[in-house]
Amino acid sequence: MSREKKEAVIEAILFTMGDSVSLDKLADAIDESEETTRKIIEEYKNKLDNSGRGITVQELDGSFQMCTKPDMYEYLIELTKSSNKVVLSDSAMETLSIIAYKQPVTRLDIEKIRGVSSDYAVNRLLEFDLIKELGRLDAPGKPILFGTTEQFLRCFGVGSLEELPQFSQVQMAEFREQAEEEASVNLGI
Amino acid sequence: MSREKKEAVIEAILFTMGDSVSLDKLADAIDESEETTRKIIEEYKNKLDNSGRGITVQELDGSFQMCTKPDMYEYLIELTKSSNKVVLSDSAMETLSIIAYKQPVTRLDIEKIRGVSSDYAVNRLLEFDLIKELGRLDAPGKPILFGTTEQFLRCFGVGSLEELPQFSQVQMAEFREQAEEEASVNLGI
Amino acid sequence: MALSVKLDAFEGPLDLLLHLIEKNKIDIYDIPIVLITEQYLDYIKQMETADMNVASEFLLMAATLLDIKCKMLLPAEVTEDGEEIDPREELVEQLLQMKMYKAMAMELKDMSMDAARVIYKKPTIPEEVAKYKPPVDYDTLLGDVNLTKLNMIFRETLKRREDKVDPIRSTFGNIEKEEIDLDAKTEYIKQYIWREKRVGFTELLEQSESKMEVIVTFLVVLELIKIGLIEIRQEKLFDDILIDAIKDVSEEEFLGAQIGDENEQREEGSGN
Repeated sequence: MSREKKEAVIEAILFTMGDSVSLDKLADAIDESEETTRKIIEEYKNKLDNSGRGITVQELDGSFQMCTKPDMYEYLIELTKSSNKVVLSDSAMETLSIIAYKQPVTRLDIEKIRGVSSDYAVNRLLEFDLIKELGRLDAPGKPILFGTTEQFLRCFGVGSLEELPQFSQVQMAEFREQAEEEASVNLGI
Repeated sequence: MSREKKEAVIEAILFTMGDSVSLDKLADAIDESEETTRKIIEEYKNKLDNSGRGITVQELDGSFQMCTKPDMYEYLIELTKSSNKVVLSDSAMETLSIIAYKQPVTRLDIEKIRGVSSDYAVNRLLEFDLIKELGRLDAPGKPILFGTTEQFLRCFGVGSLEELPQFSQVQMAEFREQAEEEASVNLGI
Repeated sequence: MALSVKLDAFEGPLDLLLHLIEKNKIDIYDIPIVLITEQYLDYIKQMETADMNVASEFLLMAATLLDIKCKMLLPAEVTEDGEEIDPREELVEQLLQMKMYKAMAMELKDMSMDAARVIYKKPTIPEEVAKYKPPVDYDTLLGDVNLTKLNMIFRETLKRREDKVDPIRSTFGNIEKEEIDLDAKTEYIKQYIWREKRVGFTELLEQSESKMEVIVTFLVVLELIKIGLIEIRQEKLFDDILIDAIKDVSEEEFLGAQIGDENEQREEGSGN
């Protein structure tokens, strides 16, 4: 199979499946190593991205999925009426950010940080397929451990957890500075 | 909107819809006459067809639909194949061994031995043509009797069921003794 | 100091505390504990919530603040290295974490807005492909199981059954386990509360015939509070606890609500 054909096969598969397809399956289909397959996909994605096309390929934790480019949105929205917009309450979003950054976490871990029971938020997130059970912690009561899903990556437009914005020590220090500057009123205690 | 962008929008729309989209809808989306839109689509289709791509556009009675090229078929099949590389679970294997040695058996017989419901395992084995229905037992509810198939013999390289390794009454008695010993140790007697 | 913000606006005690700190433009690392405690207590006084769960969370925080206040009046404790322990330390850590995740949540929200502009498509697998059933690969299916191994598996399966028969206890007579059907009990209690609208807890318990049933009744009441169908009040210490059906829940919702759904799902998930 020529290199061109391999790219064509990957295109056909990603188009047909619609959903994300794992690298090993794609590699199997074109009878190549995962490494070479990844290279072919990356090249193909580059081509799509640099030639004014309407579609592209998104990596999701070692899987790949075909999707439209963001700037096509306004032309599509009326026609498709499909939207993967997540509308989450602030408390669900807070809970989600804790799970995203601290996974694997238990309900108790989340509660400790938020200072309130987060059962409702956790259930909503499970419902939206943004988080999933990862297993159970080997501790009394065997509490469930939660982590984020592939749908989470899709909804936030990142290919893997490493791409999430990091909260650095620098930012923490900035926070502190800001707070100190804001402390314009001396409360004298 | 540039000509390139118009093509991109059409691509994005055809991709998202998956289904066929009428010419007038496409023309609306890029704000062009149907005539010009048709030209753009034809040009786009030509590009796809002449550059070794995996997808193409098909006209269907004044509508257009994105689809894979016919020669991609075998690779798509390959993908379904690779997802079917299954291995029998331990519980299915246990169920198979019970059916092999105690046939004809009912689901209830199997459950009594395994101590758990074995419907799923039985169905899997039926699906893989390793066991089959032999008839029904003349008992309340007329339960189905299961036995192994010719495929089973082929898989294990035996000509008939008599060739299955047997185990003796002596061995059975040993099992029982062992179990009794273990149980009394557990109870501290 | 008049605080006009409604308590409902706060997710919990930490949230309220953060609000007070931000409102006063105070550095988190240097919380004037006395002032904040006073404002906080002021707030709690305004609370008109009958929800004991919520109230207790806020009260716990108030107690923590007062505890810190006391410790700050006393000579500072010292660590083994001779460093002074700031009693506010733990609280500061908690507040910072909360602040950090709030910031992250905002960032995630922005990201999700951008990501929502990308559209995916449903699978359009050609029918022939979808229908295609590949021949079973028996080598993979059976793995390394051969005749000898199949025989072994069978023996092990039988042996496991033998193990389960306890030679001592299997000679005992049957001991009947008292079965209380949780679902039936829930159904009964729900119907009862819905009919009466207000029920005394003792009244519910009096209908129990065994210790087990009392426990189950208690659990069902807890669950009903948790899923928001009822609320409980107690006028004063040792009074009967009054159970009220929540007013804005419709009959359908009330009687149709299931308890313990979560557990069932979990069980289904772990089975094969």
